[in-house]
Amino acid sequence: MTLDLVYFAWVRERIGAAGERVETQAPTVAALVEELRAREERYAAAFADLSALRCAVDQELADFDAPLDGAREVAFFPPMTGG
Amino acid sequence: MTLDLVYFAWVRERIGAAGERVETQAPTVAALVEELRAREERYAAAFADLSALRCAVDQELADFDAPLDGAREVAFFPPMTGG
Amino acid sequence: MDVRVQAAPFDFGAEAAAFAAGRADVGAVVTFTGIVRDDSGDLRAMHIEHYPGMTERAITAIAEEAAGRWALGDVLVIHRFGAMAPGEMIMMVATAAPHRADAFAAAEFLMDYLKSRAPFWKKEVTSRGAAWVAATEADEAALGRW
Amino acid sequence: MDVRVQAAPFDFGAEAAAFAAGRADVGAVVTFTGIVRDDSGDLRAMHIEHYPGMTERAITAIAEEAAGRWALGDVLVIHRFGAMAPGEMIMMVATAAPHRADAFAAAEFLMDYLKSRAPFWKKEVTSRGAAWVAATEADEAALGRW
Repeated sequence: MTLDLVYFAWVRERIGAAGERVETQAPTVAALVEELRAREERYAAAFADLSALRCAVDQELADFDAPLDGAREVAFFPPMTGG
Repeated sequence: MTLDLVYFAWVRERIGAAGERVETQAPTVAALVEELRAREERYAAAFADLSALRCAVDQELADFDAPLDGAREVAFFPPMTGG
Repeated sequence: MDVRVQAAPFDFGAEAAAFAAGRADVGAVVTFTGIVRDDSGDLRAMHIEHYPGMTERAITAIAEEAAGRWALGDVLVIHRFGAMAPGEMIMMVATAAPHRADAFAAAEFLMDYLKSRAPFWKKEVTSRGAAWVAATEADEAALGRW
Repeated sequence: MDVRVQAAPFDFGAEAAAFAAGRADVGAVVTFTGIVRDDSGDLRAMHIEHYPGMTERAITAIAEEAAGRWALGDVLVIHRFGAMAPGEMIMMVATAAPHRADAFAAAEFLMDYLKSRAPFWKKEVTSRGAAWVAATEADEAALGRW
Protein backbone atom coordinates (compact mmCIF):
# COMPACT_ATOMS: atom_id res chain seq x y z
CA MET A 1 0.00 0.00 0.00
CA THR A 2 1.00 3.64 -0.41
CA LEU A 3 1.34 5.70 2.78
CA ASP A 4 2.07 9.38 3.36
CA LEU A 5 4.43 9.73 6.30
CA VAL A 6 4.71 13.07 8.14
CA TYR A 7 7.22 14.06 10.81
CA PHE A 8 7.14 16.84 13.39
CA ALA A 9 9.50 18.62 15.80
CA TRP A 10 12.77 16.76 16.45
CA VAL A 11 11.58 13.68 14.52
CA ARG A 12 11.39 15.91 11.44
CA GLU A 13 14.80 17.40 12.22
CA ARG A 14 16.54 14.03 12.74
CA ILE A 15 15.10 12.55 9.58
CA GLY A 16 15.70 15.78 7.69
CA ALA A 17 12.31 15.85 5.96
CA ALA A 18 8.79 16.98 6.81
CA GLY A 19 7.35 13.92 5.12
CA GLU A 20 7.55 11.39 2.32
CA ARG A 21 5.49 8.82 0.44
CA VAL A 22 6.37 5.14 0.98
CA GLU A 23 5.30 1.75 -0.33
CA THR A 24 4.93 -0.78 2.46
CA GLN A 25 3.23 -4.03 3.45
CA ALA A 26 3.69 -3.35 7.18
CA PRO A 27 0.56 -4.53 9.06
CA THR A 28 1.02 -2.16 12.02
CA VAL A 29 2.67 1.15 12.90
CA ALA A 30 5.31 -0.77 14.88
CA ALA A 31 6.12 -2.92 11.84
CA LEU A 32 6.41 0.24 9.72
CA VAL A 33 8.83 1.69 12.28
CA GLU A 34 10.97 -1.47 11.97
CA GLU A 35 11.14 -1.02 8.19
CA LEU A 36 12.09 2.64 8.54
CA ARG A 37 14.79 1.94 11.16
CA ALA A 38 16.44 -0.48 8.75
CA ARG A 39 16.62 2.07 5.94
CA GLU A 40 19.24 4.58 7.12
CA GLU A 41 21.04 5.74 10.22
CA ARG A 42 18.96 8.94 10.47
CA TYR A 43 15.77 6.85 10.70
CA ALA A 44 17.37 4.58 13.29
CA ALA A 45 18.25 7.73 15.29
CA ALA A 46 14.77 9.24 15.00
CA PHE A 47 13.02 5.99 16.00
CA ALA A 48 15.58 4.78 18.55
CA ASP A 49 13.26 5.07 21.56
CA LEU A 50 9.58 4.45 20.90
CA SER A 51 8.66 5.50 24.45
CA ALA A 52 9.77 9.04 23.49
CA LEU A 53 7.55 9.01 20.39
CA ARG A 54 3.87 9.35 19.63
CA CYS A 55 2.04 8.53 16.40
CA ALA A 56 -1.20 9.32 14.61
CA VAL A 57 -2.95 7.29 11.90
CA ASP A 58 -5.04 9.39 9.52
CA GLN A 59 -4.76 12.33 11.91
CA GLU A 60 -6.03 10.51 14.99
CA LEU A 61 -3.70 9.65 17.88
CA ALA A 62 -2.93 5.93 17.78
CA ASP A 63 -0.91 3.24 19.56
CA PHE A 64 2.12 1.69 17.88
CA ASP A 65 0.26 -1.61 17.55
CA ALA A 66 -2.53 0.09 15.54
CA PRO A 67 -3.25 -1.68 12.21
CA LEU A 68 -2.38 0.15 8.98
CA ASP A 69 -5.05 -1.56 6.89
CA GLY A 70 -6.79 1.17 4.90
CA ALA A 71 -4.62 3.95 6.34
CA ARG A 72 -3.43 6.80 4.14
CA GLU A 73 -1.33 9.01 6.45
CA VAL A 74 0.90 8.14 9.41
CA ALA A 75 2.52 10.83 11.55
CA PHE A 76 5.42 10.53 14.00
CA PHE A 77 6.28 13.14 16.62
CA PRO A 78 7.46 13.64 20.22
CA PRO A 79 4.98 14.04 23.10
CA MET A 80 2.95 17.17 22.48
CA THR A 81 3.59 20.46 24.29
CA GLY A 82 0.63 22.69 23.53
CA GLY A 83 -1.26 25.14 25.70
CA MET B 1 -20.43 50.82 76.75
CA THR B 2 -21.69 52.47 73.57
CA LEU B 3 -21.98 50.28 70.47
CA ASP B 4 -22.94 51.05 66.88
CA LEU B 5 -25.15 48.28 65.52
CA VAL B 6 -25.53 47.80 61.75
CA TYR B 7 -27.97 45.53 59.95
CA PHE B 8 -27.93 44.19 56.41
CA ALA B 9 -30.29 42.44 53.97
CA TRP B 10 -33.41 40.92 55.56
CA VAL B 11 -32.11 41.64 59.09
CA ARG B 12 -32.21 45.34 58.18
CA GLU B 13 -35.67 44.93 56.65
CA ARG B 14 -37.16 43.07 59.62
CA ILE B 15 -35.79 45.56 62.14
CA GLY B 16 -36.71 48.46 59.88
CA ALA B 17 -33.44 50.33 60.33
CA ALA B 18 -29.94 50.21 58.82
CA GLY B 19 -28.39 50.75 62.24
CA GLU B 20 -28.58 52.38 65.63
CA ARG B 21 -26.45 53.30 68.63
CA VAL B 22 -27.06 51.37 71.87
CA GLU B 23 -25.82 51.38 75.46
CA THR B 24 -25.15 47.87 76.75
CA GLN B 25 -23.17 45.88 79.29
CA ALA B 26 -23.51 42.65 77.28
CA PRO B 27 -20.23 40.71 77.54
CA THR B 28 -20.69 38.80 74.24
CA VAL B 29 -22.50 39.10 70.93
CA ALA B 30 -24.90 36.37 72.06
CA ALA B 31 -25.74 38.34 75.22
CA LEU B 32 -26.33 41.45 73.12
CA VAL B 33 -28.71 39.45 70.93
CA GLU B 34 -30.67 38.38 74.04
CA GLU B 35 -31.03 42.03 75.05
CA LEU B 36 -32.21 43.00 71.56
CA ARG B 37 -34.71 40.13 71.35
CA ALA B 38 -36.33 41.37 74.57
CA ARG B 39 -36.83 44.90 73.25
CA GLU B 40 -39.53 44.54 70.61
CA GLU B 41 -41.23 41.97 68.43
CA ARG B 42 -39.37 43.10 65.28
CA TYR B 43 -36.04 42.32 67.00
CA ALA B 44 -37.35 38.98 68.21
CA ALA B 45 -38.34 38.25 64.58
CA ALA B 46 -34.99 39.33 63.17
CA PHE B 47 -32.98 37.31 65.70
CA ALA B 48 -35.33 34.32 65.98
CA ASP B 49 -32.88 31.80 64.49
CA LEU B 50 -29.19 32.45 65.14
CA SER B 51 -28.19 29.63 62.81
CA ALA B 52 -29.56 31.76 59.95
CA LEU B 53 -27.49 34.76 61.04
CA ARG B 54 -23.89 35.87 60.86
CA CYS B 55 -22.18 38.68 62.76
CA ALA B 56 -19.09 40.85 62.58
CA VAL B 57 -17.35 42.73 65.39
CA ASP B 58 -15.52 45.85 64.27
CA GLN B 59 -15.88 44.73 60.65
CA GLU B 60 -14.33 41.29 61.14
CA LEU B 61 -16.45 38.13 60.94
CA ALA B 62 -16.98 36.77 64.46
CA ASP B 63 -18.73 33.99 66.35
CA PHE B 64 -21.73 34.74 68.54
CA ASP B 65 -19.69 33.95 71.64
CA ALA B 66 -17.14 36.63 70.71
CA PRO B 67 -16.47 39.12 73.57
CA LEU B 68 -17.60 42.71 73.12
CA ASP B 69 -14.93 44.20 75.39
CA GLY B 70 -13.50 47.21 73.55
CA ALA B 71 -15.77 46.74 70.50
CA ARG B 72 -17.25 49.77 68.74
CA GLU B 73 -19.36 48.29 65.92
CA VAL B 74 -21.36 45.08 65.70
CA ALA B 75 -23.05 43.98 62.46
CA PHE B 76 -25.79 41.39 61.94
CA PHE B 77 -26.69 39.88 58.59
CA PRO B 78 -27.71 36.66 56.84
CA PRO B 79 -25.12 34.31 55.28
CA MET B 80 -23.34 36.19 52.51
CA THR B 81 -24.10 35.70 48.83
CA GLY B 82 -21.31 37.45 46.95
CA GLY B 83 -19.49 36.47 43.79
CA MET C 1 -2.74 43.28 44.09
CA ASP C 2 -5.75 45.36 43.08
CA VAL C 3 -9.13 45.24 44.88
CA ARG C 4 -12.02 47.45 43.79
CA VAL C 5 -15.57 47.67 45.16
CA GLN C 6 -17.78 49.91 43.08
CA ALA C 7 -21.31 50.59 41.87
CA ALA C 8 -20.25 51.43 38.31
CA PRO C 9 -19.99 48.79 35.58
CA PHE C 10 -16.48 47.70 34.64
CA ASP C 11 -15.04 46.95 31.21
CA PHE C 12 -14.24 43.22 31.46
CA GLY C 13 -12.34 43.08 28.16
CA ALA C 14 -10.19 46.10 28.97
CA GLU C 15 -9.52 44.90 32.52
CA ALA C 16 -8.62 41.38 31.38
CA ALA C 17 -6.36 42.68 28.61
CA ALA C 18 -4.56 45.15 30.89
CA PHE C 19 -4.10 42.46 33.55
CA ALA C 20 -2.54 39.97 31.11
CA ALA C 21 -0.51 42.44 29.04
CA GLY C 22 3.27 42.46 28.97
CA ARG C 23 3.82 39.71 31.52
CA ALA C 24 6.84 37.68 30.49
CA ASP C 25 7.21 36.61 34.15
CA VAL C 26 4.02 34.55 34.24
CA GLY C 27 2.82 31.86 31.87
CA ALA C 28 -0.80 31.64 32.94
CA VAL C 29 -3.66 34.09 33.46
CA VAL C 30 -7.08 32.93 34.66
CA THR C 31 -10.14 35.16 34.85
CA PHE C 32 -13.56 34.50 36.31
CA THR C 33 -16.56 36.71 35.58
CA GLY C 34 -19.88 36.51 37.40
CA ILE C 35 -22.93 37.52 35.36
CA VAL C 36 -26.52 38.25 36.49
CA ARG C 37 -28.24 35.02 35.41
CA ASP C 38 -31.92 34.86 34.55
CA ASP C 39 -33.01 31.24 34.95
CA SER C 40 -36.75 31.96 34.91
CA GLY C 41 -36.86 34.54 32.11
CA ASP C 42 -38.68 36.71 34.65
CA LEU C 43 -35.78 38.49 36.36
CA ARG C 44 -36.09 42.26 36.19
CA ALA C 45 -33.11 43.27 38.27
CA MET C 46 -30.59 42.16 40.84
CA HIS C 47 -29.72 44.42 43.77
CA ILE C 48 -26.51 43.82 45.67
CA GLU C 49 -26.12 45.25 49.14
CA HIS C 50 -22.74 45.37 50.87
CA TYR C 51 -21.07 46.47 54.10
CA PRO C 52 -19.11 49.54 53.01
CA GLY C 53 -16.65 49.65 55.91
CA MET C 54 -15.81 45.98 55.73
CA THR C 55 -16.06 44.88 52.11
CA GLU C 56 -12.75 46.04 50.69
CA ARG C 57 -10.86 44.89 53.77
CA ALA C 58 -12.48 41.44 53.68
CA ILE C 59 -11.69 40.97 49.98
CA THR C 60 -8.11 42.14 50.47
CA ALA C 61 -7.66 39.60 53.28
CA ILE C 62 -8.97 36.83 50.99
CA ALA C 63 -6.63 37.92 48.18
CA GLU C 64 -3.66 38.03 50.57
CA GLU C 65 -4.50 34.54 51.75
CA ALA C 66 -4.46 33.38 48.11
CA ALA C 67 -1.13 35.12 47.48
CA GLY C 68 0.31 33.29 50.49
CA ARG C 69 -0.89 29.88 49.36
CA TRP C 70 0.09 29.93 45.69
CA ALA C 71 2.97 31.35 43.66
CA LEU C 72 1.14 34.25 42.03
CA GLY C 73 2.39 37.14 39.95
CA ASP C 74 -0.70 39.26 40.54
CA VAL C 75 -4.33 39.26 41.68
CA LEU C 76 -7.25 41.49 40.65
CA VAL C 77 -10.73 41.54 42.21
CA ILE C 78 -13.53 43.87 41.08
CA HIS C 79 -16.96 43.51 42.74
CA ARG C 80 -19.97 45.72 42.12
CA PHE C 81 -22.87 46.65 44.38
CA GLY C 82 -26.21 48.31 43.62
CA ALA C 83 -28.69 47.53 40.84
CA MET C 84 -27.87 45.38 37.82
CA ALA C 85 -29.87 44.02 34.87
CA PRO C 86 -29.81 40.39 33.64
CA GLY C 87 -26.66 39.76 31.61
CA GLU C 88 -24.70 42.51 33.38
CA MET C 89 -21.39 41.62 34.97
CA ILE C 90 -21.40 41.52 38.76
CA MET C 91 -17.74 40.89 39.44
CA MET C 92 -14.48 39.49 38.15
CA VAL C 93 -11.30 38.01 39.53
CA ALA C 94 -8.03 37.54 37.66
CA THR C 95 -4.93 35.63 38.72
CA ALA C 96 -1.51 35.49 37.07
CA ALA C 97 1.04 32.78 37.87
CA PRO C 98 4.09 31.09 36.37
CA HIS C 99 2.13 27.80 36.24
CA ARG C 100 -1.47 27.15 35.28
CA ALA C 101 -2.32 24.97 38.27
CA ASP C 102 -1.57 27.86 40.65
CA ALA C 103 -3.55 30.38 38.58
CA PHE C 104 -6.59 28.07 38.46
CA ALA C 105 -6.45 27.09 42.15
CA ALA C 106 -6.10 30.69 43.31
CA ALA C 107 -9.02 31.85 41.14
CA GLU C 108 -11.28 29.07 42.46
CA PHE C 109 -10.23 29.79 46.05
CA LEU C 110 -10.99 33.49 45.58
CA MET C 111 -14.43 32.70 44.16
CA ASP C 112 -15.32 30.23 46.93
CA TYR C 113 -14.39 32.76 49.60
CA LEU C 114 -15.96 35.77 47.86
CA LYS C 115 -19.22 33.78 47.64
CA SER C 116 -19.48 33.03 51.35
CA ARG C 117 -17.08 35.29 53.27
CA ALA C 118 -17.25 38.72 51.62
CA PRO C 119 -20.13 40.90 52.91
CA PHE C 120 -22.45 41.01 49.89
CA TRP C 121 -26.13 40.11 49.76
CA LYS C 122 -28.09 39.58 46.55
CA LYS C 123 -31.77 40.39 46.08
CA GLU C 124 -33.67 39.35 42.95
CA VAL C 125 -36.63 41.34 41.61
CA THR C 126 -39.15 39.45 39.45
CA SER C 127 -42.79 40.05 38.50
CA ARG C 128 -43.71 38.36 41.80
CA GLY C 129 -41.72 40.84 43.88
CA ALA C 130 -38.29 40.99 45.49
CA ALA C 131 -36.57 38.15 47.34
CA TRP C 132 -33.16 37.75 48.99
CA VAL C 133 -31.01 35.04 47.43
CA ALA C 134 -30.38 32.29 49.99
CA ALA C 135 -26.87 31.03 50.58
CA THR C 136 -26.52 27.40 49.50
CA GLU C 137 -25.05 24.49 51.40
CA ALA C 138 -22.94 23.76 48.33
CA ASP C 139 -21.30 27.20 48.56
CA GLU C 140 -20.53 26.73 52.24
CA ALA C 141 -19.29 23.18 51.61
CA ALA C 142 -16.97 24.46 48.85
CA LEU C 143 -14.82 26.16 51.51
CA GLY C 144 -14.02 22.77 53.01
CA ARG C 145 -11.70 21.83 50.17
CA TRP C 146 -9.13 24.56 50.90
CA MET D 1 -18.40 26.28 20.07
CA ASP D 2 -15.62 28.17 18.36
CA VAL D 3 -12.15 26.69 17.65
CA ARG D 4 -9.48 28.71 15.88
CA VAL D 5 -5.89 27.74 14.98
CA GLN D 6 -3.94 30.66 13.58
CA ALA D 7 -0.51 32.26 13.24
CA ALA D 8 -1.78 35.80 13.85
CA PRO D 9 -1.97 37.34 17.32
CA PHE D 10 -5.44 37.57 18.86
CA ASP D 11 -6.97 40.37 20.91
CA PHE D 12 -7.50 38.70 24.30
CA GLY D 13 -9.54 41.58 25.75
CA ALA D 14 -11.85 41.81 22.75
CA GLU D 15 -12.27 38.02 22.56
CA ALA D 16 -13.00 37.71 26.28
CA ALA D 17 -15.46 40.62 26.23
CA ALA D 18 -17.30 39.30 23.17
CA PHE D 19 -17.48 35.81 24.67
CA ALA D 20 -18.96 37.05 27.96
CA ALA D 21 -21.25 39.74 26.54
CA GLY D 22 -25.03 39.53 26.72
CA ARG D 23 -25.27 36.12 28.34
CA ALA D 24 -28.20 36.14 30.76
CA ASP D 25 -28.31 32.32 30.39
CA VAL D 26 -24.99 31.68 32.13
CA GLY D 27 -23.72 33.00 35.42
CA ALA D 28 -20.06 32.14 35.07
CA VAL D 29 -17.35 32.75 32.49
CA VAL D 30 -13.80 31.44 32.96
CA THR D 31 -10.88 32.31 30.68
CA PHE D 32 -7.37 30.94 30.59
CA THR D 33 -4.58 32.63 28.68
CA GLY D 34 -1.17 31.09 28.04
CA ILE D 35 1.71 33.55 27.71
CA VAL D 36 5.28 33.01 26.46
CA ARG D 37 7.16 32.92 29.78
CA ASP D 38 10.81 33.91 30.06
CA ASP D 39 12.18 32.26 33.20
CA SER D 40 15.84 32.80 32.36
CA GLY D 41 15.67 36.35 31.04
CA ASP D 42 17.44 34.92 27.99
CA LEU D 43 14.49 33.82 25.85
CA ARG D 44 14.55 35.39 22.39
CA ALA D 45 11.58 33.65 20.82
CA MET D 46 9.27 30.70 21.00
CA HIS D 47 8.36 28.76 17.85
CA ILE D 48 5.29 26.57 17.85
CA GLU D 49 4.95 23.85 15.23
CA HIS D 50 1.65 22.09 14.66
CA TYR D 51 0.05 19.38 12.48
CA PRO D 52 -2.18 21.40 10.15
CA GLY D 53 -4.52 18.62 9.10
CA MET D 54 -5.09 17.35 12.60
CA THR D 55 -4.91 20.32 14.97
CA GLU D 56 -8.35 21.84 14.58
CA ARG D 57 -10.02 18.44 14.57
CA ALA D 58 -8.17 17.34 17.73
CA ILE D 59 -9.08 20.53 19.58
CA THR D 60 -12.71 20.29 18.48
CA ALA D 61 -12.86 16.71 19.80
CA ILE D 62 -11.47 17.89 23.17
CA ALA D 63 -13.99 20.75 23.31
CA GLU D 64 -16.84 18.37 22.45
CA GLU D 65 -15.73 16.02 25.21
CA ALA D 66 -15.85 18.97 27.66
CA ALA D 67 -19.31 19.97 26.43
CA GLY D 68 -20.50 16.42 27.06
CA ARG D 69 -19.12 16.26 30.59
CA TRP D 70 -20.24 19.63 31.95
CA ALA D 71 -23.31 21.86 31.54
CA LEU D 72 -21.75 24.55 29.37
CA GLY D 73 -23.29 27.48 27.53
CA ASP D 74 -20.33 27.92 25.19
CA VAL D 75 -16.66 27.10 24.60
CA LEU D 76 -13.95 29.08 22.79
CA VAL D 77 -10.42 27.89 22.00
CA ILE D 78 -7.84 29.98 20.13
CA HIS D 79 -4.33 28.54 19.69
CA ARG D 80 -1.50 30.14 17.74
CA PHE D 81 1.42 28.58 15.89
CA GLY D 82 4.59 30.11 14.47
CA ALA D 83 7.00 32.58 16.11
CA MET D 84 6.20 34.52 19.28
CA ALA D 85 8.15 36.88 21.55
CA PRO D 86 8.30 36.67 25.38
CA GLY D 87 5.10 38.10 26.89
CA GLU D 88 3.04 37.35 23.76
CA MET D 89 -0.12 35.32 24.14
CA ILE D 90 0.06 31.77 22.83
CA MET D 91 -3.50 30.67 23.31
CA MET D 92 -6.73 31.15 25.23
CA VAL D 93 -9.73 29.10 26.25
CA ALA D 94 -13.03 30.44 27.54
CA THR D 95 -15.95 28.54 29.04
CA ALA D 96 -19.43 29.79 29.95
CA ALA D 97 -21.74 27.87 32.27
CA PRO D 98 -24.73 28.43 34.53
CA HIS D 99 -22.57 27.47 37.54
CA ARG D 100 -18.98 28.37 38.33
CA ALA D 101 -17.85 24.84 39.20
CA ASP D 102 -18.69 23.65 35.67
CA ALA D 103 -16.97 26.63 34.02
CA PHE D 104 -13.79 26.09 36.07
CA ALA D 105 -13.70 22.31 35.62
CA ALA D 106 -14.23 22.53 31.85
CA ALA D 107 -11.50 25.17 31.46
CA GLU D 108 -9.02 23.07 33.43
CA PHE D 109 -9.95 19.95 31.48
CA LEU D 110 -9.46 21.80 28.18
CA MET D 111 -6.04 23.05 29.29
CA ASP D 112 -4.86 19.64 30.50
CA TYR D 113 -5.86 18.04 27.19
CA LEU D 114 -4.56 20.86 24.99
CA LYS D 115 -1.19 20.54 26.76
CA SER D 116 -0.73 16.85 26.04
CA ARG D 117 -3.18 15.76 23.35
CA ALA D 118 -3.32 18.56 20.77
CA PRO D 119 -0.56 18.36 18.13
CA PHE D 120 1.62 21.35 19.05
CA TRP D 121 5.35 21.36 19.75
CA LYS D 122 7.20 24.27 21.35
CA LYS D 123 10.79 25.25 20.63
CA GLU D 124 12.62 27.89 22.64
CA VAL D 125 15.37 30.08 21.17
CA THR D 126 17.91 31.52 23.62
CA SER D 127 21.45 32.86 23.26
CA ARG D 128 22.63 29.23 23.54
CA GLY D 129 20.57 28.10 20.57
CA ALA D 130 17.22 26.46 19.96
CA ALA D 131 15.77 23.56 21.97
CA TRP D 132 12.49 21.66 21.88
CA VAL D 133 10.47 21.96 25.08
CA ALA D 134 10.14 18.54 26.70
CA ALA D 135 6.75 17.28 27.81
CA THR D 136 6.61 16.94 31.60
CA GLU D 137 5.42 14.00 33.66
CA ALA D 138 3.23 16.44 35.59
CA ASP D 139 1.38 17.38 32.41
CA GLU D 140 0.80 13.74 31.51
CA ALA D 141 -0.23 12.94 35.09
CA ALA D 142 -2.74 15.83 35.06
CA LEU D 143 -4.88 13.85 32.58
CA GLY D 144 -5.40 11.16 35.20
CA ARG D 145 -7.78 13.27 37.23
CA TRP D 146 -10.48 13.44 34.54
